[in-house]
Amino acid sequence: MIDVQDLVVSYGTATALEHVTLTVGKGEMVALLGPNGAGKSTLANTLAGLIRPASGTVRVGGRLALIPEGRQLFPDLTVADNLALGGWRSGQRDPSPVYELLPRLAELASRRAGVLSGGEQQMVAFGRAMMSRPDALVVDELSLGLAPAVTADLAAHLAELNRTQGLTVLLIEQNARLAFELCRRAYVLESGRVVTGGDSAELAGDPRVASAYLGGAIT
Amino acid sequence: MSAFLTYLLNGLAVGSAIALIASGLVVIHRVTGVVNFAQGTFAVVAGLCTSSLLGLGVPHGVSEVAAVLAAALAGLLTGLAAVGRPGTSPLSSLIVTLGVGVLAYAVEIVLWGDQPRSAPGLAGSVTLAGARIQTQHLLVIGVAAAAFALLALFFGRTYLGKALTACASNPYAARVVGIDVRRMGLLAFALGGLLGGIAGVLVTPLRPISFDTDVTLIVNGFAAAVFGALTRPVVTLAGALLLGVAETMAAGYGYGAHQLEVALGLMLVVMIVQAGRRPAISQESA
Amino acid sequence: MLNVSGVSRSFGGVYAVRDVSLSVADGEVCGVIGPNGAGKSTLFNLITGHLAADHGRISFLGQRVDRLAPHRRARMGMSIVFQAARVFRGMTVEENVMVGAHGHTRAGFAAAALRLPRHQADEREIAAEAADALARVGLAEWADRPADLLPIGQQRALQLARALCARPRLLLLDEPASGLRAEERERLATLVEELRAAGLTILLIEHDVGFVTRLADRVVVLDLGRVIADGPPAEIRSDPAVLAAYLGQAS
Amino acid sequence: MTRRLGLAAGLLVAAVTLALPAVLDDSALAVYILLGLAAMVTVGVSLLMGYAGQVSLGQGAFYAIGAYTAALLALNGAPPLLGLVAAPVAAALSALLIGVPLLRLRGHHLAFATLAMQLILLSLAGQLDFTGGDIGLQGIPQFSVGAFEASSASVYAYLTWAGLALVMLITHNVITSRPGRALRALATSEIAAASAGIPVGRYKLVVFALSATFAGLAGGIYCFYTGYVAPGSFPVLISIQYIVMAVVGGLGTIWGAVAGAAAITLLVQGLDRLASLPGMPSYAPSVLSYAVYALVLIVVVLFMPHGLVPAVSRRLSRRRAEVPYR
Repeated sequence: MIDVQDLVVSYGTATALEHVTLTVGKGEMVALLGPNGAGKSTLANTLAGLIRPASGTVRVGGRLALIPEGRQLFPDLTVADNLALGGWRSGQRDPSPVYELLPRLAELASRRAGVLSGGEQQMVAFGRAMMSRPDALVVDELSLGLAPAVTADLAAHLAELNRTQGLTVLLIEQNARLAFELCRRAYVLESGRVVTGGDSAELAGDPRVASAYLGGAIT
Repeated sequence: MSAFLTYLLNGLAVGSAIALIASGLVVIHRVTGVVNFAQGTFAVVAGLCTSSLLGLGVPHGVSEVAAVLAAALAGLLTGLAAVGRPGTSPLSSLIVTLGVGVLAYAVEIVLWGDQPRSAPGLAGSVTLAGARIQTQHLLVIGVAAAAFALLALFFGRTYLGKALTACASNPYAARVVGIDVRRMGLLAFALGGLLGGIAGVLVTPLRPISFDTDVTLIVNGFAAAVFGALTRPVVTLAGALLLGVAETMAAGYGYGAHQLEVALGLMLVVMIVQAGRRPAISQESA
Repeated sequence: MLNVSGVSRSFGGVYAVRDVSLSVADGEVCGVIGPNGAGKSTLFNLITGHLAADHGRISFLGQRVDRLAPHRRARMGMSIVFQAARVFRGMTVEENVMVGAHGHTRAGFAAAALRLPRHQADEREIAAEAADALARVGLAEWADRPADLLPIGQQRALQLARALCARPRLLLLDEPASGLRAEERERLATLVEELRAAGLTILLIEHDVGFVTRLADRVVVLDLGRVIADGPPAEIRSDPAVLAAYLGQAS
Repeated sequence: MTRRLGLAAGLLVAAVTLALPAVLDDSALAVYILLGLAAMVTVGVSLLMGYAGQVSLGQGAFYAIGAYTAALLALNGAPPLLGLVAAPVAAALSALLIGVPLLRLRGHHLAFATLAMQLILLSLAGQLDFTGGDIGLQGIPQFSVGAFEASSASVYAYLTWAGLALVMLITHNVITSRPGRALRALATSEIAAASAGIPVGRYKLVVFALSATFAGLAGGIYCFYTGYVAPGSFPVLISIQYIVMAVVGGLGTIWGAVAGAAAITLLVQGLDRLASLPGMPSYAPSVLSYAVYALVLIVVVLFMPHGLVPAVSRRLSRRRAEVPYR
């Protein structure tokens, strides 16, 4: 579904991604881990067609939607308008299917997106992406700045869509626990390169990954 | 009292024309981040077109609409030059619009010469509560009010209007959902041309227009638009009306010679007071 | 050294910082942590003078500073490393650092325009201090590069060099670890440890709990604009109020 | 190597500058003088915009203040030298006075405010009695120092270009020093600059006054050279033209300001000559100059966004860098 081969992206003289290769099969959920500045968001933007690669290929078999880092809503518009604009590509302007999926959004429909809580905004961003009826979804930092309960709720929705509708998901995360819980397979990106990848359970056992991504939390 | 009312109504008419120019500036700036110094040019183009078309015997109504469309086309062409090339910075775009304004001088002089031209508008005047006001002035106020109402409807209610607002609100997110931000910028320029054109068509019967009238128009429009921080249409409208009334009152009460100083001075004072209220950190994003 | 007492600031009726008191002693590394939206940035801006407090007082080196402009506080010895990459564009790395010495040098426009001896003396002094500061943060070989082309980690180091060039009494770091790679974070932590060993007083505002508890002698925890805990790192880690605030938060 | 080349280039420029007044005829000298005056103002604009990041759409006002000050003093019997010294001083003082409220504004607001200031000043000059109203002031005596009177245009040419050299030297010295670094810093971030101990407000005011000083000096020379001043000599378009010159030449380079002023002045003059050739229609001069001027502006801004001087010097340095590898 998503096939990235030998991708290089640079900004001016600085290289953000160096020869990145990764694949996500149809109906699969795959995680991409990495610290800030590793190039995760650059990859997300390249997949969404917002950044042109310097070399390499990106193939997406079907429609791809992006939930960008930091939600990136239209703060001056209402939730309903945010959702409606999510259907710009697909031509679907009526948000009711998304309200069925995420009933909470129906209650918020007439509120301005800028005044919502972080969790509510993430839900709007999720709904907005679903408005384009995507075959594949790239989620950039789902958990960023959210309470665990809210993250768990959104993650459950993602997992359900993946199970029931076969939605392909690439989950870009710093929260390794969440990523390993949700996805069976994961890649680790550092300084613009894929440094390791494979089965989530194996990666979680890798001492290097454990120290870099599972430590540091206050527990 | 009736003199005061007369000045007030005339001032509102002057202000309405300024508001139309300013609204074009706001629309363009909101969507593209560019201050369009060719905004006065759109009004001049429309005014000169009306005068020619009417002179050729084209009936009222048709002439005006055609002139406004010509201004919209001028807007689109300006947009192509200013934001058509990817990676043009807002300052570069601003200077390009200045260049377009000067280029328009050349075209206008070849087509229309350098003498001022006028066009007939609505004749006669109306007496309201003892104040006499020209019918054309009332038309200006009415059209401006209608234009602002339609703009509010367009941006607030239509899908396309919301997409334009989205580009202004968060250009990155607009690209994420697939909106072509550049094309929306061109649309904004065309809309700005349309609004400038309406102003030009309305003003030409009141005061003759020549190729360099755009300077007066842009200075007044810029003052009102900057007053509304180039983004807020309602504040811009208020600023334009304030400016129009201040200028007319200054002229009416015998300070005609100081009309401009009074109006501009007033805008300056308001702006400086506004600026003093905002902490610096909120004006500078990292 | 720094004393913040009963400081509040609201925006549109909502308190971002409410009745916050904290103090930083001479030679101490004090950490301020809190989840997103806890009021860390607002507190930082109040201390540095980029925002005015509604209530409360702030004193620095025994002198009340809450009505002083930011540049006056800077000249008293408050040096800042911003979270955002506020490097000066269009200037080299070295020039950026030289700006840091502005507060303790005097040559003005006239001295510069006429190339008076005072200008020459100041320039020599500034250049020497900048070279020192660059060497200290490991940027010496980058001195002639345009500053805005540096990667983010080195921009942070550059800001630190600029702050050191100002001969700081108190170093304020605003989320210094955010956006950094693991090895950059490690290098930064080592640098802060060196500065602490050299006796510099540091106020560290951070989102990353691990980073703060490693470096700070004392930690102040903010939540919803209020101080909910204040003590040594070990105590803070087990404080139930802190756990409650932080566990409502993915780390 | 680069240093010696720079020195050689500088000497060459100086020699040509000195030699030109001796060989040019009066009409060419007029262009030469106006070019120098425009460059003087433009260096100030470049300092203000390119280095300190503050926009002024009203620089012509300070040019006018300088010209009126020198003219009024000279007409009231003061020695011309006093007038010439007073012109930049008056411009600087006005800038300090006007700058205190105006420089609280930023970006577009500041641009509008400076434009409004010039419109207000011009309108006042056109109405007040002591400035001669719309007709302005005429019969300004020639510039003189003691018994020496500047009777020929070449004297004004030397005066202008000496003034320009002084202005460039001062600007160069300022930007490569402690206050200059502070200005460049506050152009990026006033917050970070203040946190480095820079009194941002005061520095903005001083650089505003300094750029006004340059414009005032140019205005002083202008009034003695032409012998009259009127509001019509200082239209708003002149202020915009200075910005265009600075941008075309390259913002943030001193030589760019001079190159931009030269390019635009010569272009406009050349077009004037071309349009007044026999057989051209009566509207040709204005149409031709507007059209070409506009097209050059648009093309330079879109395709050489950093201006002429940086574009050329980058190409040169690239070529030089390539040599050792061949």
